[in-house]
Amino acid sequence: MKLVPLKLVTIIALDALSERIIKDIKQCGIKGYTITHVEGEGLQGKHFTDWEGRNVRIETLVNEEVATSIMQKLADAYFDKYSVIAFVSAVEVLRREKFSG
Amino acid sequence: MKLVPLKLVTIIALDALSERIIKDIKQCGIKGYTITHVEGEGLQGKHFTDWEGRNVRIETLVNEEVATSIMQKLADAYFDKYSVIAFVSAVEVLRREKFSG
Amino acid sequence: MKLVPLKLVTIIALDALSERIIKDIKQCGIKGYTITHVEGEGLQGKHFTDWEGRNVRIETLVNEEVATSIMQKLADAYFDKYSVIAFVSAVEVLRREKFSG
Amino acid sequence: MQQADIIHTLSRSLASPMVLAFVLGVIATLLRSDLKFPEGMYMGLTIYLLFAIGLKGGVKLSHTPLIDFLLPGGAAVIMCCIIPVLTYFILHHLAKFDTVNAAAMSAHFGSVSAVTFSQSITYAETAGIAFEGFMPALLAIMEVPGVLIALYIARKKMATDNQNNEVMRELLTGKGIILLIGGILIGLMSGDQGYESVAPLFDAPFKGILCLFLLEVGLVTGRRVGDLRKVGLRLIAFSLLIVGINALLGSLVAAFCGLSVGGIGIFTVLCASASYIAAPAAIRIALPEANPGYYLTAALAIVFPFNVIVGIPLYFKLATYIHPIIAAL
Amino acid sequence: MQQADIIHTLSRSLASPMVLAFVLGVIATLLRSDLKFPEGMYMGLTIYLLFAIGLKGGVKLSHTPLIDFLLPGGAAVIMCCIIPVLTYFILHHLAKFDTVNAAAMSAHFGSVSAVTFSQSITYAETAGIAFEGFMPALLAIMEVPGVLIALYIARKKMATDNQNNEVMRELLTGKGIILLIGGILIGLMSGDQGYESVAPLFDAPFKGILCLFLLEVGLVTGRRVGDLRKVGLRLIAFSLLIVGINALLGSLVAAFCGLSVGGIGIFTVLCASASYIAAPAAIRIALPEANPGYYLTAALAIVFPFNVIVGIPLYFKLATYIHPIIAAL
Amino acid sequence: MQQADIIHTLSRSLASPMVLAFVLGVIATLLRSDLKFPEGMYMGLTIYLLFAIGLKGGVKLSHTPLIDFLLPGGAAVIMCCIIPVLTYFILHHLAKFDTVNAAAMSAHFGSVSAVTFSQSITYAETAGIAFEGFMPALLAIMEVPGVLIALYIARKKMATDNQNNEVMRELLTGKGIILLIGGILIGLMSGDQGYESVAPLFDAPFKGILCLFLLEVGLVTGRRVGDLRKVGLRLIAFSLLIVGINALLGSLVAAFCGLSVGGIGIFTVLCASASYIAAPAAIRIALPEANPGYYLTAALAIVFPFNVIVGIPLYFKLATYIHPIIAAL
Ligand SMILES: Nc1ncnc2c1ncn2[C@@H]1O[C@H](COP(=O)(O)O)[C@@H](O)[C@H]1O
Ligand SMILES: Nc1ncnc2c1ncn2[C@@H]1O[C@H](COP(=O)(O)O)[C@@H](O)[C@H]1O
Ligand SMILES: Nc1ncnc2c1ncn2[C@@H]1O[C@H](COP(=O)(O)O)[C@@H](O)[C@H]1O
Ligand code: NA
Ligand code: NA
Ligand code: NA
Repeated sequence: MKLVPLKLVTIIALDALSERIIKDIKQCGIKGYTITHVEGEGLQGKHFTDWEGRNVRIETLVNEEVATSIMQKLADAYFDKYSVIAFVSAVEVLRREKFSG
Repeated sequence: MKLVPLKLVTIIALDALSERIIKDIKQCGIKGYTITHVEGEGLQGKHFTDWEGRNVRIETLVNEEVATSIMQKLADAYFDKYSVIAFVSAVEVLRREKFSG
Repeated sequence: MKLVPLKLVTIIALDALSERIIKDIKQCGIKGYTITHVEGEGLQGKHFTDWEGRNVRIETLVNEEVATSIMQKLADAYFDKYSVIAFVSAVEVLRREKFSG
Repeated sequence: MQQADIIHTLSRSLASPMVLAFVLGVIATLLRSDLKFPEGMYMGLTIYLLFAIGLKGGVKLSHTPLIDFLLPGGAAVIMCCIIPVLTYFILHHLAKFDTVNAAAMSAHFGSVSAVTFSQSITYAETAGIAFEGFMPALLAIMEVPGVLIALYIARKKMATDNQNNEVMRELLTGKGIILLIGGILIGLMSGDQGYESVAPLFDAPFKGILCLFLLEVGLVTGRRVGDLRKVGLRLIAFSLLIVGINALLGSLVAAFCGLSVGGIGIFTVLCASASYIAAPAAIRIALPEANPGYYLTAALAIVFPFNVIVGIPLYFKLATYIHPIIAAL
Repeated sequence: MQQADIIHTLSRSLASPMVLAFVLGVIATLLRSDLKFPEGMYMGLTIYLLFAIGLKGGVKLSHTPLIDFLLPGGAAVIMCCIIPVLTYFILHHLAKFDTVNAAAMSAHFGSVSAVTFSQSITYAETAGIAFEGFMPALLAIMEVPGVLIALYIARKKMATDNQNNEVMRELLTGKGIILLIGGILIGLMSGDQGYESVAPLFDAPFKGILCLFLLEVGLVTGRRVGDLRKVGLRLIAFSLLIVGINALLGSLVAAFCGLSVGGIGIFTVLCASASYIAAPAAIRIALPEANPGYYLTAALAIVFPFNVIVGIPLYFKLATYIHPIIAAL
Repeated sequence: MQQADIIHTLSRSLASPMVLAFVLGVIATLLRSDLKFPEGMYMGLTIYLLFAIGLKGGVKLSHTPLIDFLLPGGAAVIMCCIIPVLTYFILHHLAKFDTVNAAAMSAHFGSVSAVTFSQSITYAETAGIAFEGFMPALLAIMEVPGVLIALYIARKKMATDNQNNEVMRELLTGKGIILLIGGILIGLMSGDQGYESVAPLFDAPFKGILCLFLLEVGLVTGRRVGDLRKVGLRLIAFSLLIVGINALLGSLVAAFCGLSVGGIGIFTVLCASASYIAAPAAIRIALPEANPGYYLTAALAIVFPFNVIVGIPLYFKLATYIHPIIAAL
């Protein structure tokens, strides 16, 4: 058994944007993702009801290349306009081939 | 595009403590945070119903200084008395200025 | 105050497997864990209703040894058969003794 | 005597379980209680309310000759075009809010609040005031156009490059619209017999659910009350001014359309109410740079409580005065 | 005339709020609406429906002499053994699906859909067709055996080493079974007086809750419609073929057991329906290598809408023809 | 004959859908079923129950002359002061639990269980036993003082520096209290007419919701049953001893206050019940070092099932014996 390094990209965004973002990051070549429903407060203030929609956290395990291309995509298409934040962290996995092409 | 290093502080605590903790960490200078509702088991055992309140995970992206001051604050005001755990991880972001003053 | 390094093991799996997995990782010597209800898409496609069960993310702070033994256990008992992914990340905590024996 | 009459009306309205539940929610938050509804309950109750309003409206509509509906329906659309323009003018030119925030607030004033509407229906039913059956259809009609007009204003002024069609689609397929219009169509198609089979869920407990929902809205509003101090008197004063103008305008238009006293009252409620269900979701995506501290606070913490506690009884009173006058013309 | 009769039956069924709510849900998804039920609501409504079906069934069962129940009960078990074998044969040998996917789908066809069952009860009640009180007990009986048979087939063919007992326990203590059987036992033990005290929750609003639930199922189904294109005509055609065969077989067996017209109709629904509540959960764990793109799509996006929209009225019509013929033998 | 009478009473109580639903929940967990209520449902049902109890109680209270309420109200407060002291003495000095755990458990025994109360109301209504309308007000009164007394004991003994005022505020604005007292006030203010408008939600389905809730409590209790083995016979024996003493004391006090048979029964239930809604939340924050394995297990896995299954019918039986004796004095 050998743990190999990989990247975890985490995106936090409005619920209403999640489908659009997933479509975009699928094009960057991800093989899967995990969504969590979260609440948040940032520059835009808090949400107050779940009808308005809360935030989602989208996480995806990818290789470094794909991570970079996702961050680029988000910077181009979302950061200026929308409440979206994203960060990359280093993790270790088994079965690297499951997550990166 | 250049990814720059930053810290992610994650706090797991009783739901009932979350407002108090957020007030405290706001004083440490955070610019935003994200909350997730979670369940947990630790020394204090599991919760059984959501009326008693579950746990929350509070995450905030900050620079190293703020991270240290948050950990200090938690150690002083919570760790001895309450079911609170916290950890710091290294991440990379774009737009560093959004997260640290 | 001194932050010390530790490992965070994150497991994402079918809700229906969570009790089995927790039993298994308890045997590896964890002292606590946190569960989040998540949704995901991977090779097995998305779930569609919460009756079928969604995914859970199980997180546990452990020392490196325990982290390795958890990953080994998962590789042996789950990876081939079930929709389970896991990864290890490096974090820093106070009170190391709370998390690792 | 007239004044005593109004006070009596107000106090009777205040003593309804719905209004009291709302007040309880606000008080609980101000006392920093840990009362909080579980995630999803707000959404679940909203789905119920909108779908139930639609269903019942659809069944009633099935008994209405289309011709009776044309005039009020047209008037509703016209009001939806006038209100946001007027509101934008007041907020931007008189109250000196900047373009994007004035437009965002106009979208909220230009749309309607389904919960305020429900409460007015409940008020009328409890007070025994009859009204036209097609009112829920007006609610559905008035949900979207005001938002579109306000976005149009914003865009003209700011020359943004936003994809008009996409916003349009999102508005028209928004969950509120789908539930309301879907409910109306199902009510229309399944008729009395179909409605009877589901009435024990969608009719009988409606007021109770509204009561529970208003408790929750009270909790949410309470958290916004703190914002009132931040936004200051300017927002409060101009919001109430706009509500007053819209109410007056609405009641006149309704009376000219020949609606009954109850119909005038409810039409007035629609015009005077501000959306906090359809509009915020749309504005968040279409005008992300607008500040929710303004539009949500105005719609939820100022206009909504004013209408539910004071406005609704007043509008119905107003209707009883206006109706005979216009009818006599 | 006969054809006009069937069209009339179909159109009346189509105009029920339940069917329309399902269609609304599908349409909303296809329009890419943001309507989504809150997390937990699907589960909550399912718990309600299963428990309510059980309770009511239990009370009715308490009025049934055991002897009347033996023959139909036995027939139900036999059908549960025949259907998955037959289905596996068709899917594997005729439709050329591989072993594991054919077995997984057989498990779904071999089990039953509680929601389709509820809709058939509602249909019968609305149309005034009487039926035997022990029908919900048949639903409970038919939930598990088909899955077991299908798993047995899969295992024989693939020689896997899965722990039989554990799967068996999981199936028999699955939430669906617990709620249904538990409800039936509680209904049996607490009788009419006990049932009356909880009927305002479990009886009166049942159809309304079913309507809301079908709206949600429609939303879920809509998201699966895209999969239909991927799986292709082969899955659609063979699914409908299997439904047809199971329906025919079921109605004949029911008629031979001496059930009433209503009983034959509902028994047919049980045989023709595919589980998307009990079976998927079991298959996910027991046959993780099977593709949900096949079994969920078949059960939810093909068989369920077919039954709810077209099947149920047809099966009851069929029952009115078959009943006198077999009774005359 | 008397014994046969008690057995008959017990068996009738056992056959109620509520008790059976609770038992079903326990059994499901013991069978390791995957039945689990969705997140938020427990909270949602609790909100409903507390608010509904309050509302109904408020309306009934509006018909009660204040004077009738003074004596029982005072008695309730006194019982809340005696019970935790007595309980602490038994648990610490006889059962040898340490200070903090004995105090934490005393808080639970000193407060009351709204669900046990609801079940006793349901029991009385089903059995046709009349009771005073102000009972829910007693429930509200008895929720907090016991917890405060127990915390006071803990603090005296441990000389902790906890902020008394903050704990007090948290207790008095706790969600349970807000819902109960808020509901009572709304019921009082909106009266019969207001209540009628929301009764189809808060009155008619109450027993059904209680049944569903007890199913869920059963699931939770089942998960606690394993803890019974760990905590051992000592906790079980002393818990039941305390329940017995409190019940006896309660029924005597109630009878001396001149309550009816039904009133004595319910007052006894209040005294004998242990809180698992208000107290645990408070203790978790105020005495974080106490072990939930003791207090939750006692309240939920020992006292609650005992009261619901055996206690309630016994207390009402007891009331029928005590009432004439004391009345004759
Ligand atoms: N510093 C931060 N740390 C963690 N989450 C953040 C931070 N800033 C913003 N967020 C999350 O991102 C969402 C949008 O941020 P904003 O656009 O600043 O309102 C917030 O609702 C939070 O969930
Ligand atoms: N080793 C651990 N790993 C992850 N989460 C933990 C760990 N220990 C405790 N927790 C979380 O922290 C909460 C409080 O822990 P405790 O104070 O030990 O009961 C638990 O309910 C868990 O959610
Ligand atoms: N690359 C990935 N990144 C993040 N989560 C993943 C990834 N792949 C799979 N998952 C999660 O693991 C679950 C099971 O994956 P799979 O077995 O591939 O269907 C999915 O439902 C996701 O929640
Ligand atoms: Na308006
Ligand atoms: Na079947
Ligand atoms: Na007590």
